[in-house]
Amino acid sequence: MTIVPTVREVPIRTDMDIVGVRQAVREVAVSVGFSLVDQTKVVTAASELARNTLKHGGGGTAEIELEERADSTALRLVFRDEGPGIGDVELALRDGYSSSGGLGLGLSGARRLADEFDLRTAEGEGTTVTVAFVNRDPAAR
Amino acid sequence: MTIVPTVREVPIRTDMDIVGVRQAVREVAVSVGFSLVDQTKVVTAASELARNTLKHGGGGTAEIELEERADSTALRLVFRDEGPGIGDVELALRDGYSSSGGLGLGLSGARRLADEFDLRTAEGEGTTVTVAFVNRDPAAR
Amino acid sequence: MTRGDRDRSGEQPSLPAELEHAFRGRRLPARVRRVIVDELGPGASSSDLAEAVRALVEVTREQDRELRWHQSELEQTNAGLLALHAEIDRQRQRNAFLDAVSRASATSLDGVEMLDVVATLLSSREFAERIQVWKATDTGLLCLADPASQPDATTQEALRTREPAQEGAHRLSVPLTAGPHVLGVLDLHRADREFGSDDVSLARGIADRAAVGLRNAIVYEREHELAERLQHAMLPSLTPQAELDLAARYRSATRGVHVGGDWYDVVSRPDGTVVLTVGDVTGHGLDAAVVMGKLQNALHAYALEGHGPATSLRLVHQLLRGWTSSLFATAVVVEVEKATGVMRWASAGHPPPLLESGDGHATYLDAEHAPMLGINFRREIPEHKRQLTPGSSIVLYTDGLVERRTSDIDTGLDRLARAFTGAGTDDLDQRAERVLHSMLGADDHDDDVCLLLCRWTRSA
Amino acid sequence: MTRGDRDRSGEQPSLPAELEHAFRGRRLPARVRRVIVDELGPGASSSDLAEAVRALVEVTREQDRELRWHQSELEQTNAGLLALHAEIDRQRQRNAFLDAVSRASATSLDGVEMLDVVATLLSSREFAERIQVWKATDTGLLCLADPASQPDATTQEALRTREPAQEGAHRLSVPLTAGPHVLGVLDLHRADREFGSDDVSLARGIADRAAVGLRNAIVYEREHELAERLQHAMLPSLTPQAELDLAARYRSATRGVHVGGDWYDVVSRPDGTVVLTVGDVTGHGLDAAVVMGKLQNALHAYALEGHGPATSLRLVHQLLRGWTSSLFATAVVVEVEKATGVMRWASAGHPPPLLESGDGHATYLDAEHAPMLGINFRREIPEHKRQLTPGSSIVLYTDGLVERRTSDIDTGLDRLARAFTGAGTDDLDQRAERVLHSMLGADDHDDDVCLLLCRWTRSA
Ligand SMILES: [Mn+2]
Ligand SMILES: [Mn+2]
Ligand SMILES: [Mn+2]
Ligand SMILES: [Mn+2]
Repeated sequence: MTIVPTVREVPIRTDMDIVGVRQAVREVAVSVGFSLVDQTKVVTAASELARNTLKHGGGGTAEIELEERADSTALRLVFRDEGPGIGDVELALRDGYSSSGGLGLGLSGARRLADEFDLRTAEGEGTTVTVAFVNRDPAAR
Repeated sequence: MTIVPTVREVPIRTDMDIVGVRQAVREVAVSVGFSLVDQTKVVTAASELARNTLKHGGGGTAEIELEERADSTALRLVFRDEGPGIGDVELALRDGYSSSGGLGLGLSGARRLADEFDLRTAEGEGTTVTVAFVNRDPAAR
Repeated sequence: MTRGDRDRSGEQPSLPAELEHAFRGRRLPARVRRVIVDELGPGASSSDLAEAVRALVEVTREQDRELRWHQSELEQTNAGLLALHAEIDRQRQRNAFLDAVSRASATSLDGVEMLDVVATLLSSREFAERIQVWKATDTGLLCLADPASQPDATTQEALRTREPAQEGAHRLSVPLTAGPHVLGVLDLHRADREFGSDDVSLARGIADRAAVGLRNAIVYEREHELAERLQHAMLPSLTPQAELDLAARYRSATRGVHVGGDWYDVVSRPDGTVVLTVGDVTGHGLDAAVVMGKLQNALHAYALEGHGPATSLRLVHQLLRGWTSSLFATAVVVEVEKATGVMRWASAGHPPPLLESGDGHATYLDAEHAPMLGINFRREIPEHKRQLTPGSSIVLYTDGLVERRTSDIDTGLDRLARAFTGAGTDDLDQRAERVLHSMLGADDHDDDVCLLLCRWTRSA
Repeated sequence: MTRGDRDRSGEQPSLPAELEHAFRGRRLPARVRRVIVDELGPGASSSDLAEAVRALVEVTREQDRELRWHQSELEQTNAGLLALHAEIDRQRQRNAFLDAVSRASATSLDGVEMLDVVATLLSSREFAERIQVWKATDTGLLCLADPASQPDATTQEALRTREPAQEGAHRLSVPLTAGPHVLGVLDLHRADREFGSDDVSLARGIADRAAVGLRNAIVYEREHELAERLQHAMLPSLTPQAELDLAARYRSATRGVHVGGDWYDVVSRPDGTVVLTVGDVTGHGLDAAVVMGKLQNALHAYALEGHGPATSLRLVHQLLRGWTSSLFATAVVVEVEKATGVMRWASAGHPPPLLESGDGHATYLDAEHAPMLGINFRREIPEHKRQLTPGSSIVLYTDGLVERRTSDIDTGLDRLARAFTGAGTDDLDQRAERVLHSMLGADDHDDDVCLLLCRWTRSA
């Protein structure tokens, strides 16, 4: 098993914490060499998921982790809340963009951006969303 | 000749005016039915050009115009300053992204995003940048 | 209207209320709150300090507005980014789809097969529920899957205008164009979803790719057909004979290169004898066909010159031995004197002729024969003689008719004898058809098949 | 580290300084400034109001930091958006480039031509400065543009591994694979710029597209060659004759379908006469070739049977009239008695034979002849007779040899006579080559060409 150290944990309590999550995630993404396009992808997803944690989970935490893999580095973000949980997961993940062009949930957008996506939730038991972004080592490209 | 009414004129004096330009441009883009992707394109270009006007031109104005064409609507943005002008236009327009991946000038980025681009400048005589974004009428697509 | 704007409107709130707002969310000592209410509230003296605080509150209010603007911009930009990525994704899927269409269009140089793969792809990707492909021919549009059906007005419009044509929202026809030529029309039908402008442009992209594949298939087919018909031209057309009925059939292998090395030939000598030859050069393809042409012609010439079956075969064998080619051939030569019904024959490694007497009894003429032509042998080729009874039929054929991978040759020979005697007709052409049908059926056969029937009709 | 973070670090500044900072850029009454300095500055009494102002300043400071964070985020996101659009643009250009390669790969079913178009595209788009295409053959890799050159280790590696191979940063070899087959290798050379990982993956995409085109070209060429060689097989190979030298040449039209309707034939009768026939069915392509095959065979058979030139032509004419085909043919039949040198000939609309006497004098045998075969005529076909002098040569040919769009037929006939008499050799095969060379040169000719030379060597 690869050791996955938690680089940072950021609380999500107010609107302002969203920008805090963005900054923290951006710093870590820059530190492991993500391109500008990829940084923006990671930060955008983080921002959407943080807003989700705040709005639908009533606040929680964002953990930023790094995992060294064979030819790549994965940046993993774990968003946890102890809110009401998601009843209809399928509905929550439905893509608001490709179908109607209107505003969809940040959840489906984040899932599209991430290389890996995991959602654990149950009614009354809070929600944990994990996304990972993989940055291939330049040498291995 | 098509009449091109100036919808709004926004002064660019401080950092805060950049966000003001963004908002004004976004409102007009929404009002003529630009899609979310296109709105973001227009606003991003406006933001870069406003920053340019502020930083390299020492401030100026942004005019927002609308032009009705046969099958489309064009949103035109004119950024004017009375700064030192651009000496080496070619250098200023060089694409910082596609060549090195580093930060290029907003000018080349805005040119890429816009459907039409015009740059008038001379050393000591200020700079006027005009960009237009065309929104085809849904019926004509 | 943004939240910042909303703040600007309405009545100016009291200073304590504004301060309260600015402090919202922050723990503030109770006495500080009191000071605010007491010293800055309504009725309090308007000190310079209060003025300073008021200015300060103005600052926080402005900052607050700016902050909200930024928040809003960031949110909007985020949404725009998500939408852009969704758009990129859609574009990527579209490109991948078109790539798949390109690959499907290059799967085969058989036009029908290729268009079938494309149509299956389109329906499996749910681009359309029902797909009909029309091929432009000299006489108009032809539906390959259903030759009886006729193109409707929309299909015709796409052909004529070279532009996509729509009939309602669920039916789209796109022309298949390659350069200046319209090769056909692709009809797309949907059950429920409508064809939007994006779908029409995607359909154009699909049609362009399919048309490239179709053009290649057409060019190939034209050339391929040419090769087949040329080979056909190398085989003789039978000229009607008095006292002798003749019928012949040639079927190329339905798999692989459609040019083979089998032949049949009939030579009429001025003296009233007729020579029948059937042969099979090993292998398929060009080399076999070329050798076949030469052997057939040589055998024809020797037979015409008057040589008997064994001598003709011997001469051809020597000819073949002299060539550098490493191909071999089996052949059978049968000579019939029309006046007497005397039959002479010789075989070099060829399956035995079938002889049906006038009374419907059939036997294989399985007499001694030489090895294959081209193999190193020096002994004489045995020649056999037999008196035909009036109404007798001779059946010559190549192994492709009787050999199957799934059964042994004896089974094949039995089947042939039964098929020929049980054909239920006296017409030789019909018998040939029926024999082919019962021996080959509709299945693919992987060897060429040659069949030559001859009946001596002279009554004794 | 962001600006917000920087604000947090360092010493706590004085309250007036902070207020000053918060008010920066705002016009503030002078007395308000004074109040701030006097009542809240160092040494001022710490009143509750000062505490409230301090809290308020804390708010503005915090807001300021948040504002800067947002500004920074917005800037970064903007930069990210620009970079994303640049990336999309690059991707779009890449796709457009690959589409252009696909189109170039479908331009032609002539492999050499097609690969040339692809190579030109690659160099015009500056993907590589020098491009070399290798085609896999049974004996190894062949460079079409330069058959003498040999593949190097990198090219061989790409062929063997079926993966891109690099030699340094300026040289890349990619295999051209279609399904399970490696059809060739594409060598790319750059002068200055290096091949990066993106370039390698783009080169793969290019090679995949070019390989599809190459595969189609190979399949087409195989089939096309087949048609040509089959037609060749329909023409006889000349068998050496005592007392008679023979040479023949056939050149397909270099434009259009490479199957024609010209033929030549030589028939040796047992009685020692030899019959030469040359003919030309109107048109080109399959139908002409099929009719050609039948006419040639029929004429062969009639000649062999012993019929003279006029009768043979008459019989073939009747045959052709009986077919449903609407094609016509010109033909000339020449009969030579090897023992006596007596020559008989007849022509049906064919260009006149050229006769060179043993002393090098050449004349066209422009005697009366019949209309084209197949045309409705009933009069007798005139037959002519002439005594050959020993060493005389007869030149038979089809119109493709002498007719040019740019000059009249007499000019062509004159040129042929000069070319034949001035060939400067007695060897008939060499004379045939030289005649073809001086009549056709290296130019394209748009009609098939047939040439049959015969010299009577018998000394009187
Ligand atoms: Mn065969
Ligand atoms: Mn066979
Ligand atoms: Mn011809
Ligand atoms: Mn001709």
